[in-house]
Amino acid sequence: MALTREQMAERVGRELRDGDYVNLGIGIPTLVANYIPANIEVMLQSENGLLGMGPFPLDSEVDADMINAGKQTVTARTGASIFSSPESFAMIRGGHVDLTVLGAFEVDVEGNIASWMVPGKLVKGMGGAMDLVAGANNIIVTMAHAAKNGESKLLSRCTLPLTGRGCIRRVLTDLAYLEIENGAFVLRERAPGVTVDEIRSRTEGRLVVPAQVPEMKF
Amino acid sequence: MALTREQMAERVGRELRDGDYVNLGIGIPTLVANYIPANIEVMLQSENGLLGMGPFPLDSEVDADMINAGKQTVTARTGASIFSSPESFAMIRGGHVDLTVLGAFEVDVEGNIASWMVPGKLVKGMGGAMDLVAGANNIIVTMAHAAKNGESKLLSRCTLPLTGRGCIRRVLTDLAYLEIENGAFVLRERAPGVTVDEIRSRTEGRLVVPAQVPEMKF
Amino acid sequence: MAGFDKRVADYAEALAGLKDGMSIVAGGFGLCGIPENLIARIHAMGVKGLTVISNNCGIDDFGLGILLKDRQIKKMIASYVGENAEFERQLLSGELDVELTPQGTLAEKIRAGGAGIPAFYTATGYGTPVGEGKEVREFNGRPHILEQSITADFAIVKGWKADWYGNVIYRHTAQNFNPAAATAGRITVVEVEELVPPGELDPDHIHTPSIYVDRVIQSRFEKRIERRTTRSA
Amino acid sequence: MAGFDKRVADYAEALAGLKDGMSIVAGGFGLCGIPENLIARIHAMGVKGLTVISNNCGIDDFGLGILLKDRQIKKMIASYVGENAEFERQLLSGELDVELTPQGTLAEKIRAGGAGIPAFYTATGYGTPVGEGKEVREFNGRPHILEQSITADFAIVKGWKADWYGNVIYRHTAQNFNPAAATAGRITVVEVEELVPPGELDPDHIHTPSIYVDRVIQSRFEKRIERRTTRSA
Repeated sequence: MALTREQMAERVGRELRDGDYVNLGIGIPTLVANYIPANIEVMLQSENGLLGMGPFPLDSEVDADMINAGKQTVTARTGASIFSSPESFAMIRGGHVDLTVLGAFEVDVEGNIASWMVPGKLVKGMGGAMDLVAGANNIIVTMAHAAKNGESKLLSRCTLPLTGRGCIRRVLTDLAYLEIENGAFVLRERAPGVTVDEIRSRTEGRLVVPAQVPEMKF
Repeated sequence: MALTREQMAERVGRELRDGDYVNLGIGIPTLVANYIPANIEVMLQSENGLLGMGPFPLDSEVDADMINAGKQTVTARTGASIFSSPESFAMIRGGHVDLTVLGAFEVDVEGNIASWMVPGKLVKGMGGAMDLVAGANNIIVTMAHAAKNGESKLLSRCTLPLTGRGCIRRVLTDLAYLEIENGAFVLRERAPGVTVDEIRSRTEGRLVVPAQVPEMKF
Repeated sequence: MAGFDKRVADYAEALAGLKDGMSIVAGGFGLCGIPENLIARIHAMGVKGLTVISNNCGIDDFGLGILLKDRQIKKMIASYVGENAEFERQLLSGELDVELTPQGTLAEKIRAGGAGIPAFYTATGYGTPVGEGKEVREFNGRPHILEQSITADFAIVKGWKADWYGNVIYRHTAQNFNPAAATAGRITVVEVEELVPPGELDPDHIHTPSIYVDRVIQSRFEKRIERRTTRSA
Repeated sequence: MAGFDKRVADYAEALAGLKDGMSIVAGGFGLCGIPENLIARIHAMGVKGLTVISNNCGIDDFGLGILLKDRQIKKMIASYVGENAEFERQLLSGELDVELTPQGTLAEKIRAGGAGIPAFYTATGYGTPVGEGKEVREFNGRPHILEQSITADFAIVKGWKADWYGNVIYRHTAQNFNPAAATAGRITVVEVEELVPPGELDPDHIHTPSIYVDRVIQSRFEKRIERRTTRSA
């Protein structure tokens, strides 16, 4: 069965290392904050200028001057720091953020990513995503493996305007965890009960299937 | 008679306007702080990261963490701010400083200035001078009109390595106050008792002498 | 104005000199830390043909969105359209000239403008529509694009506290683009919640030194929240 | 090291990994805000062939001057030689490779290095020896030169207070180059006068956020004064 949004977040959470500074994008990436393994500590960076994002506030704590990059009210954890946008992107662009998790419309076998517009239809704007993909050493894309009509979002070449070129190495979809290597998606793990054939049928870009493709456990 | 260092500082002080942010270089420019006209307020910027430099400290106030760009101990005046070197030069390079006063070895009729090295003999380094001359809207150079051997320092072309090109418009020497316009030094004021002929004989670059050249009063 | 006292009497004086066709750089992220009263005054003035540089463009009925709705803005330089329906509509229909700019590049363009850096190279946007028509150069074996800095006729800034001289501090994440914007205006206007006499702010912890600021004014703020999100106790 | 606790036990651990031929960017202006104990430790380690990036090079018997005297430095990138006689002597004799860099350009090169900006244009130094061999380009009708950014193997930084996570604040003009240097080291080591538990520093007024810092250590400082200048009461 395809992973739920929560399972996707939980699976990404397993990639976190103790002491990581992590930027979580809007959507599923935001949920990763709920799945930080118990024995480690990570510090969340929000690109509007907060390092050390805490939980959502209690009703009594809500403060209009305290929001995250998704414009949600938040709190700061102990040891946080707050700074300007240029400083925030100095961290991001300068490669100081250890891990970035963000969503996408499409990725392809060259590590290209498209996430910010559908020409003529939808313009969200890139926000900080272009900076994040250009600056982070380590990026995990979380996305649906295929559209509702079955069309794959893991492509041999992105069709939408790019957010970044050649910058993605890891993708977690609702069906699989994959690494991008040498112009192909390498299938590393399957969602519980999802077959290699099903993943293959929903992957338009070249797929490499190792001898062993373990099932994820939750 | 040639101006004393104090008179030079006093004459420069008359160029200050109420509300000016001013950077004073090392040497005679530093003395200008003692000659701010009584009815106006200026804020002194020190490029090591202090806006709103106050007087030297009392013996009991000396603080190793509180120095000016000349490495002298200083104080901060009310309403001061203290910041990093990049921020300090953002102010300077960005043209936010209203007036800069600095010394020089040579200036020439094109507005070039040399102030930081004598090849093979002396290297002070440019410190912040190159940034100041490139960034300030308004610069006054204070310097001796001629060397001790009588050789002019107001030249048709600087002989020493430059600090900045085409950036100087006003020069105060111990003999005269001059403006640089259209490839010439225009003699605006004479030091008390100093003749036009004497100034002419000590000015190697082209000198323009208006019909009236008032004497400075102290 | 005598010396360094930059207080102005009212919003008319705060925005005196703002005219049709001018450019304005504004602080704020979403609705957080936006100069809401200055924006309302610009709306009331009815100036048109503005170029506005701001990460977002408010929402339909608050912040910069009110200028958009009444067609006071000719061109927007922003990173995020998000859920602002009118912004997206004007963009897609071509009524509004929009220069979508990555958030970090936008922040750095404004900072660089204030700092007298006319242009810089960044890897951000290389190989994307943002890089089209821009010079590409390799540094450290990686392609970068040349981005030019931004300055504006006016900067409008929302601070928390300022002194009469124009030293400003910001509160929490309402800082965001405000300090950069403050450096990049030919005329920089700051509105704050509390105006204090010089000497009350710690010189070591000023976010915006007074040299960047031309006018300060104290006001009250609605500080609308875009997405109130809470946890239960 | 567990989680974000970046405290180290001693100076040996603070500078572990520093080797011959490495580059070091150092905070400080004159003798103000210099990481004097880290420098002393580098002296004691005896590493050689260093490239040091610092506005000044200390004085003959204090600060970076002690590394210079014992020929541990191969190359200096600095803006001011000033009254350091040994620095001037090694420069003029050609024993030391020196890249004299305008102070503002140096500050911006280090900041840009930390911020992932590989190069920028500035008017500073155009038409002078600093501009020789560098690309010239006009912006706004004015010639500018292209300057490349600086990063280093190690950054050595002197703060006033830090928390265990590496959030740092500086005191007065001892700030200077320190925050920029802190961003530009592959390994950034900060020594402070007071180390406090996380939560004691105001998040709104951190000068160097913890993300830039790898190691922190508390120590005592001589804080020598170069030019004690006083007025009488």
